[in-house]
Amino acid sequence: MQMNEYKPLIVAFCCNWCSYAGADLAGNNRLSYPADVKIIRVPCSCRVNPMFILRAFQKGADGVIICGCHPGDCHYTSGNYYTRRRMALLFSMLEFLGIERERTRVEWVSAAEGAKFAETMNDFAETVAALGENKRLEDLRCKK
Amino acid sequence: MQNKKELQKEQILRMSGVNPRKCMRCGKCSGTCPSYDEMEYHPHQFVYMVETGDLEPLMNSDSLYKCLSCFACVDRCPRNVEPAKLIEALRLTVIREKGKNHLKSDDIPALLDDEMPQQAIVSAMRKYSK
Amino acid sequence: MQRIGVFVCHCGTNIAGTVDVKAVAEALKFEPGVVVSTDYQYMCSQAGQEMIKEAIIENKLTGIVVCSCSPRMHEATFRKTAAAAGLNPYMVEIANIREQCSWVHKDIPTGTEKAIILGKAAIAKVNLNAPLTPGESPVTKRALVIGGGIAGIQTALDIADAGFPVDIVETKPTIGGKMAQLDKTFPTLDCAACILTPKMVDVATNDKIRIFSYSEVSEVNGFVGNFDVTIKRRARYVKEDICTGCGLCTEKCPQKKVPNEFNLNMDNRRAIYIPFAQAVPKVATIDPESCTMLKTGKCGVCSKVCTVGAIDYNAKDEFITEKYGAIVVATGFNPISMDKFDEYAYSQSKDVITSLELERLMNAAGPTGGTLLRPSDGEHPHTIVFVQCVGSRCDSCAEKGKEYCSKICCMYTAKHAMLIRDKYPDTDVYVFYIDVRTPGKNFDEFYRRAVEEYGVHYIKGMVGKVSPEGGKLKVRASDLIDGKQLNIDADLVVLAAAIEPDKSARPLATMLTASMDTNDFFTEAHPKLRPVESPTAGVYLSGTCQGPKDIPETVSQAGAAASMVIALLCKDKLTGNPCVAHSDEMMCNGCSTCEKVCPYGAITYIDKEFRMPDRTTKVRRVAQVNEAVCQGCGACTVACMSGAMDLKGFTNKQIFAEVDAICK
Amino acid sequence: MKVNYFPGCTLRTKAKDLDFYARECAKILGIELVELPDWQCCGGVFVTSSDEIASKLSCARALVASRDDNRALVSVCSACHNVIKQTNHAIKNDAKFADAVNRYLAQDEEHSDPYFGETEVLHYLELLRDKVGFDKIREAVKNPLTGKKIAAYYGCLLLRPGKVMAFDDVENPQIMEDFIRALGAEPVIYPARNECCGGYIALEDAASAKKKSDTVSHSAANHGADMIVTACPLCKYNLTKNESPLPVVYFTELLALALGVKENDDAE
Amino acid sequence: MQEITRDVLVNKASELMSAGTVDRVLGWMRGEFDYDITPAVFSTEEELKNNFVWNDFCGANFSKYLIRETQKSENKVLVFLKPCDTYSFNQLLTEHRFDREKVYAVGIPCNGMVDMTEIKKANEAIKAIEESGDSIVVKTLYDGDVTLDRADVLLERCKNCKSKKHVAYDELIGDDGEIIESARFDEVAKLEKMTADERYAFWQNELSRCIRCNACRDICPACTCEKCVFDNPNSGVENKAPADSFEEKMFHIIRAFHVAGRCTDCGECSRVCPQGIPLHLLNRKFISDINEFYGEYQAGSEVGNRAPIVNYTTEDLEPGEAVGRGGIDA
Repeated sequence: MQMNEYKPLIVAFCCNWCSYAGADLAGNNRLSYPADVKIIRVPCSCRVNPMFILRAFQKGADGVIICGCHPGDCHYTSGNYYTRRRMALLFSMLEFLGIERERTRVEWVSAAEGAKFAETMNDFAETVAALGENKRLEDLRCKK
Repeated sequence: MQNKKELQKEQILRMSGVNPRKCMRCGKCSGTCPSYDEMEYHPHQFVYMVETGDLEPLMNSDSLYKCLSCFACVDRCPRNVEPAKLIEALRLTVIREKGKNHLKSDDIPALLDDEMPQQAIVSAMRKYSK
Repeated sequence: MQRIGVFVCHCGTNIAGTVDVKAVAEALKFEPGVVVSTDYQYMCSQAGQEMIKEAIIENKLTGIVVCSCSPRMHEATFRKTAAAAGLNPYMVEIANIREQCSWVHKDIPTGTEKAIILGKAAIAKVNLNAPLTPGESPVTKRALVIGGGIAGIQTALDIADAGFPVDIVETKPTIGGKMAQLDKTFPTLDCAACILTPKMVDVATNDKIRIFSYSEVSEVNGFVGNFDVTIKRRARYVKEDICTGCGLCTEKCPQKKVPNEFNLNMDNRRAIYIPFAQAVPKVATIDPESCTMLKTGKCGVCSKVCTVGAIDYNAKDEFITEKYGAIVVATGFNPISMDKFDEYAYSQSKDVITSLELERLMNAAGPTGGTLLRPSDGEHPHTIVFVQCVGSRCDSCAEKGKEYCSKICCMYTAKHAMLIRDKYPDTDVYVFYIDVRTPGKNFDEFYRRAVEEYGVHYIKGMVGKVSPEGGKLKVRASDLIDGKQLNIDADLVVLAAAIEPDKSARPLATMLTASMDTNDFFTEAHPKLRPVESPTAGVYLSGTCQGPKDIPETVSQAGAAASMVIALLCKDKLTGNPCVAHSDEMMCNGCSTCEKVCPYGAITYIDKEFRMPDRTTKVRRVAQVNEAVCQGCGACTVACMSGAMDLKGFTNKQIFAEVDAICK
Repeated sequence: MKVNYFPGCTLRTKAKDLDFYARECAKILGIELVELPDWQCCGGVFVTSSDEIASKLSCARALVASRDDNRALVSVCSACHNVIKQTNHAIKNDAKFADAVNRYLAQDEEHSDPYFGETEVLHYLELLRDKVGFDKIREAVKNPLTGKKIAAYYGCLLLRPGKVMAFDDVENPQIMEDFIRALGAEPVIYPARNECCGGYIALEDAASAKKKSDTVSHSAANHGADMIVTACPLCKYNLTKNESPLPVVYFTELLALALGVKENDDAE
Repeated sequence: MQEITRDVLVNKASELMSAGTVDRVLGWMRGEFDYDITPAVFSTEEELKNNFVWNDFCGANFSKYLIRETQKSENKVLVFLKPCDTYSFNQLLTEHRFDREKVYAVGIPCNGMVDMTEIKKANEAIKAIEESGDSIVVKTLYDGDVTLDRADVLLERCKNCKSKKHVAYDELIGDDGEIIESARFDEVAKLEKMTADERYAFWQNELSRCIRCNACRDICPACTCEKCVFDNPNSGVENKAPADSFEEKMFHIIRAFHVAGRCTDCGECSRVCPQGIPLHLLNRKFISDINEFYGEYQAGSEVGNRAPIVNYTTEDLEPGEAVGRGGIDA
């Protein structure tokens, strides 16, 4: 991979019970992923409001990923099912507005899947890096 | 060769709409088949052999023409596998090949009797010939 | 403005190896609200904690950020530290700079940079933290057990044993459930009645336990620790406290042709009846559907023969309301209907029976007095065919049967086959199976004994059709191993019907706001770690209402459910998780959207009067969160469009602040 | 009540009785059977393979015509009914298949709007049960068949595939028994009533067909029936050809007898 | 022209008022021009007689007005509902937004409403407008009378009318119609067929014209929050006027998301947008996605329906599968 200056900024919302623990496990096993990934802990993926995602983009994030328990394993039984519907609709809408679909992702990562967490983040960071800077949701803001 | 076999299997699955992986090998299809004794390979074997890609012996077997399309296996299968549809797709794959008609129209007069309904003849032609 | 202290942990070299901790502490010093920022070798150590406490007191801190390992590791530790220094424990935030930073990144500049950002995010959040106090609610020290089978009985006995009063609600006239109908139990072959009826007597004589038989739950309100339950006591037309259970009425009743459901309608009972000799409570019940007196007003024989005057033809359904701290669901199962499987001729021949019917035919108290006789002609059957998995393991597209394995059939069939071969050695017994599943202590040994010692013919294959012809049942089946189609002339065919949850479970789940799966089994709070709790706080699961189970498993689950209940009832007050949803009534539309996504039924609506700026009042419907029930998932906060619903500890503003800090 | 009628080839030749009495009885029961002007042979069997299009077009045309007439499509022959019903089901549920069929039909000189399975497909027995009602038939019976013990023979085609045909419970059907009761006779329930007669295998392997037919006719006889009633010419042929111990008649003949349309000639 | 005349409605309203069934009427009133029709509350028969209007410009959907109006008095208010209005009416009832007992709803048939912007596009200095059958006669200062085909100048939502059937009413005037197979998703489909760049350019062009006047929000019968999240200083996204173009996008995306599953596609947002932004396309995108992903759903078709966005099945499609499925190719 060629070295370039551009580093994507990625916000990862992780549910406390599965994915945040998965991220911890990736750490325990020293499985590396780019430092550009910053995790925000939420009790459940269903706590993630579309407004948080848009705000992240507004403030300069290049990619936003939401991680939750696998469907059927939600600590709160049904939270991730709502996440699944909300994000399916939101992502489809963003695409409708011409925003690159690769900038948003939902991934189910269990507390046991440290390796999957690291792989997912590597893959996502690479995908977002290939897209380059997020201009579509950010560009016009006061042209600063 | 391997490739052709894979292709053929895929085509059979597409034609029949059957997913042989749903089979749990209970054998109820064979337990219910009225033509079991006339067959060399039995309904559950059809499903298994298609899944493993072992198509040659099936396509060369007379068992293809022993199925009555009575659909008892389809309705009684607890896994909704529909073996009869799979057998039909195999049979079609064979008879669609040139010169592979199982029943030739020339043979028919000899098989008829006065009472034989038209329905039997057209049905047999559909099942055995292209 | 908050006064925030930042404490950066080295964790030996775990963090300090890849993160320049001093630089982090230095950088965070200038964040808004930060008054002190420092680093230390091991923050979680006694000395580290002391350092934090001193800093809190000395600097009058209102919030702290600890940059250390995962909050899953030490959040609780640092909350306690804060509390010890007089700071609200929820004013603590952790920046995870070990698992999610130092351990996954290679070089110091990268690690340091990220650690600073994570620290800033935590500071931004703690700036918006508010002290939280967990809510408290009292606990009613009484439990309700719904269902009086072995699951309900065991749960009730265990709870009562700990000294708490328990009520059992049972729809049938007696407790005992399915186990009371069984003959022997696997894998020990001891008689079901011999082990069950003493327990039933224990229930009857335990002064902590009340039995509401012939009753059902009609309404549930309230929440964990404080349920209000209305129980409908159906009129049994016999005064329960007066009836001695002498049974004279059940002998004299002229209405003799009522199908006896206890014997699965294979014989008859009277219109006034006691289901079986060891019934608890042992009192008679009049079946209003069949009683001539209740239908036409003419008869009254039972009333005449009753020496204690227990008969009351004017009885009405009664409703009682009681408070409970915990509710245990033990509603059990039933075999599915065989209507959709008539290839086995269940509706065409009396000699095609289900396994539960076979239990009654082999039971000494059953319709044949324990001698195995064909229902059609009362002859001894000489060839018996067992069909496994009837309606179990069906594909959903097949539109009949259930997708799951009913779990108990393999073992009870082995039991039946063994008992028959033992008692009637001249009988040929065939078992058609798809798989024989015997995971359980002494289970496979048991099944092997049926094959090896008792000579039961186990055949891998399924029965395709059963045809009643000439007094025999012609069984057409496949033998997959021999590659043959078999035709067996059987005298009796026994179907291992799939089991399904009792029909009362679905409406009950709605009343309890307890979730169910697509098969109507109750869902557990966590499939592995909280298997006997419903996700709805205060509701526990016992027995087959949660999934197919055999007796030993049911009894262990019943005990586990009881211990959960006892742990709850032992408390005088319940302390909740303070990170719960909260509705801002001024903003709430009362639209009911949040209620729909709440998995716990924690949201209710009230009409509330608001004073308007112009001094008029206005009544609006607004949402209220029951903090004792809310588990804090936050589903409602996103469903709420006005933003009235927010989650304490993870408020919209806090998360926005974290996003902003990270993206800056 | 007007319905479209698809008689089928066999009813024009070997099974004229099945057709004739169906028409005569319909008149009495106030049903107008409008024969489709251009019907073509249904093909005898439904080819289940989804890539087989052309052989299903004759049924599709009959279905389109009935949709355009806004009438249900009725047949008497089990085979015709089965093929038409399965074709309709495939058009309704398989968008790819429907598309292919509609492309073919669009090439017909006179073609109609695309078809998506709107037509109601009924077997004559369903017409009697659901549209006329067995109670009305009971009232119309002039010569009740009292004392006769009749074995209804469903065979395969009326019932299976159960999800498509939706004719009755596949394993425990009642419609013919109810029909027999309406005519004043006593139905005989026997296990082989939904088993196969051997069907078209009569051409390929007569011995095999005989085995199947024997199972059916002997089962009916063993259960004490006087006669077997069927809706399928091929069933009737196989059972009769293989020396059924019982007479085999079409259900329309039985209906005609009870309604007084047909003289009781006691020929069989 | 509408098939029911003004007089029929005035008579009906007067009758109900004098019978004491209602004491107020929600109806339409002339504004500054013939075609500038404004909603009004009539409380006397006199007012009704003088000011009530019913013509091709009575697009306003009154459902939302019922929230405030029913709070004002214990007496019933009469509301006239066109078929599309009844869906909003039901949706608001589903959300418990007003007391059904305080409303007397009269369903009235609708022939579609005329879009004044379309007429203005072609004509200048309009003096008056006359309706006659299928045409509209525009009287202008310079060009004299211009006759337009009514069908050409209907509001977009009326050209693609989804239902002539009333799903709620106490009383119906005229005959009820049917639900219509409309082409209302065609425009969405057309956008979906474009490349991402084209779509981006399209929306950039449209949304950049937004002046955040909030008319779309204020008219929307689904936007009935006591306080909008964008007006609430505690929400973290308070935003009275956009500081940058992102915030416009955020506003419209979030607004569409908040009404997803609740929007009945009444089209009021686009009708009132002074900048002519096709805002209804955002709502329709959500509706068509919901239909495609979770099965057909029409908000407001029945009271008490549970919207797909507050529901789920265990077999739902994954968000990764969702993109590209809503008609958009990879």
